[in-house]
Amino acid sequence: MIGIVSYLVFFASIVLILGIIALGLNLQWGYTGLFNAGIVGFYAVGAYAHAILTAAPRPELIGNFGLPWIVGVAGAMAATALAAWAVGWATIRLRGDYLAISTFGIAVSIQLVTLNWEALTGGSQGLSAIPRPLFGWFQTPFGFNLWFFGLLVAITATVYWGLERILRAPWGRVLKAIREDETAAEALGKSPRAFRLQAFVLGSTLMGLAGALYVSFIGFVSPFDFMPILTFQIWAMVIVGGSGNNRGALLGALVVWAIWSASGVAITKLVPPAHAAQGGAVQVILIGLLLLLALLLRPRGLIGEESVVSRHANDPDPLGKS
Amino acid sequence: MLQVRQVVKSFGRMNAVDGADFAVPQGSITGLIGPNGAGKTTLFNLIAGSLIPDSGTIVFDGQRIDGLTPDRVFHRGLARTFQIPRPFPKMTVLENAMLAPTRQAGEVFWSNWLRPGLVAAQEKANRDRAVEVLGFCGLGSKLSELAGNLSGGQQKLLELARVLMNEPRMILLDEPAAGVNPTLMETLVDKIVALNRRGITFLLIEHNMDLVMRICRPIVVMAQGKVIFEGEAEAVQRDARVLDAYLGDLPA
Amino acid sequence: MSAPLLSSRGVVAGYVPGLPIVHGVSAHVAAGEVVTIIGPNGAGKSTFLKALVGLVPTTDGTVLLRDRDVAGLPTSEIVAAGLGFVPQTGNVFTTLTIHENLTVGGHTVSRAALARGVERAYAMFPALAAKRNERARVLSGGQRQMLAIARALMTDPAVLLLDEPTAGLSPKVVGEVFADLRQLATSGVAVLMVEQNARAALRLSDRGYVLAEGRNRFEGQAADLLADRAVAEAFIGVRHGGAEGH
Amino acid sequence: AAQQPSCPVKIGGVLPLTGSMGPITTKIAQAAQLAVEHINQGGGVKGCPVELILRDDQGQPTVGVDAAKYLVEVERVPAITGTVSSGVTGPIIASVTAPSKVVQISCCSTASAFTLDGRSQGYFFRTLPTSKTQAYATASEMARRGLKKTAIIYVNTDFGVDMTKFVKLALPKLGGDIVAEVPYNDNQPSYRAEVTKALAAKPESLLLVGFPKDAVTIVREWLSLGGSQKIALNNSMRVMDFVNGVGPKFLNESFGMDNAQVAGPTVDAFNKSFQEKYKTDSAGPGVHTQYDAVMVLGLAMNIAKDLSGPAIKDAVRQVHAAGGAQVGTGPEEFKKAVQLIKDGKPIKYFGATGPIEFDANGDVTGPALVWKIQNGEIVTDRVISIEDMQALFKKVEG
Amino acid sequence: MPELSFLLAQVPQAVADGVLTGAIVALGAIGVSFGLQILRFANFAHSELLTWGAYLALVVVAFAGPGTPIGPLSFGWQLIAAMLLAALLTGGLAFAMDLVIFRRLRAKNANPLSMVFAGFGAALVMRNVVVLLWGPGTYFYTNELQIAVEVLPGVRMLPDQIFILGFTFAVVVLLHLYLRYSRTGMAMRAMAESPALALACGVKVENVVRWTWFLSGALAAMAGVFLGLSPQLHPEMGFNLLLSLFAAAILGGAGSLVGAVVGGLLVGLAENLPILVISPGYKAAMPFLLLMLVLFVRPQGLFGERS
Ligand SMILES: Nc1ncnc2c1ncn2[C@@H]1O[C@H](COP(=O)(O)OP(=O)(O)OP(=O)(O)O)[C@@H](O)[C@H]1O
Ligand SMILES: Nc1ncnc2c1ncn2[C@@H]1O[C@H](COP(=O)(O)OP(=O)(O)OP(=O)(O)O)[C@@H](O)[C@H]1O
Ligand SMILES: [Mg+2]
Ligand SMILES: [Mg+2]
Repeated sequence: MIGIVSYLVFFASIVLILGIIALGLNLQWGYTGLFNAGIVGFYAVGAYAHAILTAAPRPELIGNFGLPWIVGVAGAMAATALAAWAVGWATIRLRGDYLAISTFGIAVSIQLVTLNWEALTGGSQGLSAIPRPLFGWFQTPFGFNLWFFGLLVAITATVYWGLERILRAPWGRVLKAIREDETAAEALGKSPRAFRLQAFVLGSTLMGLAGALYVSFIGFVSPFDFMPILTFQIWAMVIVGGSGNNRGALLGALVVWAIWSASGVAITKLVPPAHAAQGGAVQVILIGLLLLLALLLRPRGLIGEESVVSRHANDPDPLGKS
Repeated sequence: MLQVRQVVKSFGRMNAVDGADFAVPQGSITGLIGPNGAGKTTLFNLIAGSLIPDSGTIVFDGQRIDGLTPDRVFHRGLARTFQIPRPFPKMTVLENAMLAPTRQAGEVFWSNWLRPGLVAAQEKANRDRAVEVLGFCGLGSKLSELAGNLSGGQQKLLELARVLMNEPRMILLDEPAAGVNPTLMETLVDKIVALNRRGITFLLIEHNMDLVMRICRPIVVMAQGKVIFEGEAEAVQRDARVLDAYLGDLPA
Repeated sequence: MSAPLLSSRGVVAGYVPGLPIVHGVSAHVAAGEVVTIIGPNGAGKSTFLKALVGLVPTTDGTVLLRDRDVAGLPTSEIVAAGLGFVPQTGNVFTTLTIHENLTVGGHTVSRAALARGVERAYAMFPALAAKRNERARVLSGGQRQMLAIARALMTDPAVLLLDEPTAGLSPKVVGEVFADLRQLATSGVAVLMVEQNARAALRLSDRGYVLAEGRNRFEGQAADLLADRAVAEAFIGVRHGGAEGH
Repeated sequence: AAQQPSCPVKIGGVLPLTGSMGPITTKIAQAAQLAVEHINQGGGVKGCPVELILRDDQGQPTVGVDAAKYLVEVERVPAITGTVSSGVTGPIIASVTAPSKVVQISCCSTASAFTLDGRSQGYFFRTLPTSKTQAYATASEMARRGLKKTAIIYVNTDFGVDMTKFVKLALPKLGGDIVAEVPYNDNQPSYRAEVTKALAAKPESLLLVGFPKDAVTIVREWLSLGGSQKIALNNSMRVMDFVNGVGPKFLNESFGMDNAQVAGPTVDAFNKSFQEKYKTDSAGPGVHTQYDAVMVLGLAMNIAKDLSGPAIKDAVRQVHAAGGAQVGTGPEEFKKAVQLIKDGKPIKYFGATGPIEFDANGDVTGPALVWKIQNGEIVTDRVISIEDMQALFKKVEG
Repeated sequence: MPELSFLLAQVPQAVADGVLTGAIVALGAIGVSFGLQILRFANFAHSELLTWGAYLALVVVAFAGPGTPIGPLSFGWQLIAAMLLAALLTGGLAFAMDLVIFRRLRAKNANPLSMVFAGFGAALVMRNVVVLLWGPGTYFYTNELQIAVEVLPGVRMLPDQIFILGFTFAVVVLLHLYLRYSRTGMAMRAMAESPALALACGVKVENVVRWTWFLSGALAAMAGVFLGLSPQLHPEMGFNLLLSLFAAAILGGAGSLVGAVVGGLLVGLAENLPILVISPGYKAAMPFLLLMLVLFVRPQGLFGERS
């Protein structure tokens, strides 16, 4: 029983980390219409920044400063924000598919840098001696996981609250307007560039935060953590959950990740060991089918977009709805 | 108020605006008419900053505004509507209007964290004003409808409501009457006239001659990118070039 | 006058199931007739026209086109059966050239008929002929309107539905379009249009309907509607009679 | 055995059954299953049959970590075997097996960091020798064959990078010269660019370090563009898929290296039973080492006083105890081993890859063999004994 | 850093490699471009159509054999026949995909992103069904190994690749004419812009959509067969090309056929030229860096139109 709880806590922690990325993407796509296909790149920047700042020193590597966890998290967010600002500055004027493919390319480039710049990133070996916050205080991995889960809940709740504050407000309204019709928003005096850039940097910073949380949870980072598939998974979460809705993004993270890992359990239970290899294929087919089914049954996601952005616009109608 | 001087804009080999030159007197409702394809909308785009002139200058309130981005022009106090309406389709009518006011504290994202009280107060005032303006434009029953679901004419009204949210110093209206029910249009005309009395200058493109003749002083006529006439309403209907190019034999 | 080419009875239609916009509208138009529908913004006029061509699902009522019930048929079949339609918004293909717009408009007709149709369109709107190989995106608002009408005529429809055909057209072109529509009617086409330029449209028309809140409110001979004080006040605008000035 | 475990005894497995490693993993998974079968026919663990619960990591770290966590927490396995990609193995060690004190034995992950930096707390082992052994052996064979001007094309992973690093260290000292060094990223549709770049320096031979699927493309492009047929290959290419893919007639002058696979009776026995069971030969990356990984677990679990992680960890080093009686592969040998263990006698396991002896880090070292292609078959050319290897290490590292 | 003259000597071969490897990308990118232009979404399952095309042709080749090589080529007419048959079948498969998935989404007015991710789901399914049917291993159409001919001093090319380049060129010209001048072609473009208006013109929109899917599938199959010729088939063959396909389609300007082809060739060049001076470890990023450079100067792609 404790085993199942322990696994669920672990599982939920991963969901929350992915959920934070999904919230970042939802800010960019759901509210602003920015097609960021380079999620994994910003996630990687955050993860590596954190690892380089906090990991125990090793003579052959630049970095690995052994700084405290919180410095690592702050540094990771700052580094990602900076990277996102630079990327955004160059690409934010591109629309739709073009922005997507550019950010995708940037993510590929970042991943290749982590793979090839050995002196900084440890190359394909990765960085391993990454401390976990207060790990020493706990006797069992379960104790640590439980504490870290609590930490994640607090961080996710803060992020969620912070996002709702700014999104269900005039700022979020402008983002949505820009998403709907940039020209018209500009004609009303809103600078699309400035707002898009803000949303892009803010969303990417959340991805960097998630990266820092991920490495300080797992304690190891390597270039293989940042393959494009993760970007697709996050997208699937936002789409399945319902873009333009923060609760949808979090729910999507849960549902998609549950599909991804539960299908593995199901296959192990159902497929005889001799056919394990085919079982793997069946699992992926199952994932694909579930994704399709979700989209076919709820094309707008599990929780749809709300039509009213500002929470202030919802106050009792002074004219009594007429 | 607004001076357009020798402005040229070409698309490829064609000069859509070809040395247009006229002025909009402060406090006027200036009419801009001319045959289809004369370059009127293009001229609006040039004034509002959506397009950059190839040559010539545009001066608003003593300062050059050609080359500024649309949002900058807007902040100078010059607002415009679109001939083909551009609502934010997946936002409600109310929020379409609430979006319009400039300098909202809540548009700076950290203010929503740091000064929630101020934002809430502004939003409340903003909402009340939006309800009022929308009600005036005949959209009072559509406040929580998605703007994309409005009928063609309703979208035009929304377009107008959005600019009215700000009380800018000058408004460019591109065919406000096209597709709007005449009875409703009359109330809108009253509103335009009332706003004008309060000091807002209008430049108005319209093909509805009744409307133009009734409220526009002076009238500018464009054809093939050039200004072919600038003067009072009565004179327009007697001008041979205008009759030939624009009015045909229709005017009442 | 001859039997109606197009007639609708009790048409109920809407965009979202269970939320009709048009609540049982009946109208008819015969060969050689020009009929105008007027009404306030949001009355459901466009929705009604779209329901007639099958672009909006009808949940009740009949639509007879040459005695054939076409309600519920796919749009392509209704068009092939002789209905032409000019929508109010998005009425040209902006990424196609003028010429291609016309060709697509004549998608269902033979090559010879297509060539004839294109010639006729350019004769009707010389402004278009000059720009035949340009993309429709560059057209001004009025030029688009012309193209949309020309395109709808490509199939030689028996009945032509127009949604605010003169919105955005200059007075001179409005006059020409109305004259052309009259001419079309004379040649045997049934013309049914929605217009906000109500006075001018009714002057040209044989009969008229007033729609409000998705229902028939008034109908009758165009001249009678024009003369009706109540109709004028509510839907046509009383002050529009002439240039009264301030 | 102090207490009776609940039957069956579970072992966890994490392997990339799908994804880009999927093709080579099929056989690896089969080898693992075969080992489980042999263990069970040989008496199981402490009288219980063994059950291998195999999960797919899809080559994705998060998926692999989740699978491992599930195995450890929900299935409560005391030991895990896996996985292939170092990028997945690393996070599993760091976040699942080491903190939970669960033994992990990998068939295939080479990254040196895992066993060196102390993070695994001794819970991680691998049954394949470090890249160093293979690299030095390759360099010496190249020198022996007089390959002077060589281009290296290597896969840009920890394995390829390590191999190249050590070959570069060794070859000059043995009298060879590397004229081009070209990394490649796997799973690309074409490698013309890499090949062209390698050919530019007009090399007389090629050393290719990688995996079969991409290697087929690379070698064919290399040959098409006029590259030399003198090609040195790493262990992964010792599969017929590769040989047939390129075409055996083009590989007459090629040779390859493999770890520790001394041609011995225990190796032959494994090859034979694999062939019988799966109707296909056992050659392939990770197949032998995976079998050994599971067999070692089976033996260690029998030796361990209970089935806790720490006990198994300590027992792993006793599967090849000094002065022990030699036991080999297959059910009969396993039965023999179990009996020896019951009798409290030490054992010395010789596996599908020869003697399996873990050093202080949890790594194995061993002899190497050179293989080549003859009449369309992969045959062993010669064996480099442990003694020769040690001499080689001295020569290179001084 | 190698010296300049040495570098310059490598350029012609690298250019030739780039153009020739780019030809397959170009052929595949046409379908992607079709998807972007006419079906209005980025179809991630397109790469799986390449894979399926290749495997379906393999089935035919398994019966008929690859045939005696024609001239310097490595394959015979049987393979070409197999390719055409596979094109038909794959077209049908694409059609079926539309029927069971995308048509339903369209009917529900799903947003384009739902379509994209449905494509992604379909890709997972299709890729792994290949694994189930044919196993995870590799296959070959022919065991012949072509030796490159030296067409210019220092420039070697494979006859197969020259054939592929020529074939791609022919297909593009035909398609371009078809889209530009045939009435179905115009209807396709009209539908791309506004299905409702196309309906009002009497266009049977659903038929046009199906026809577009069929064409995309058929083109993908041809690209897939060529990909399989160089040199092997495996379940991820199409997937590995996916990014290049999208880079090419977008580089050229989404929606432009000629653009897709030029984009494909440029992607080939971008993979081959820069690594003369930088580490091939960064090769995968090169097409994207080129893409970003192009988009920085021309945000609408090379042949795209400003909107
Ligand atoms: N982006 C463009 N590219 C090329 N030509 C254009 C473009 N925009 C407008 N034009 C051309 O410029 C001319 C003027 O167009 P404009 O829209 O300004 O006319 P207008 O006076 O507003 O007409 P209307 O009263 O019909 O709206 C037209 O001939 C039009 O085809
Ligand atoms: N796509 C849609 N989805 C939902 N509701 C819609 C949609 N289009 C229009 N409506 C609603 O249907 C009602 C009637 O619209 P319609 O376009 O038929 O009006 P109309 O009479 O043509 O008005 P106008 O003269 O302004 O064009 C409006 O209230 C509008 O909000
Ligand atoms: Mg205009
Ligand atoms: Mg309407």
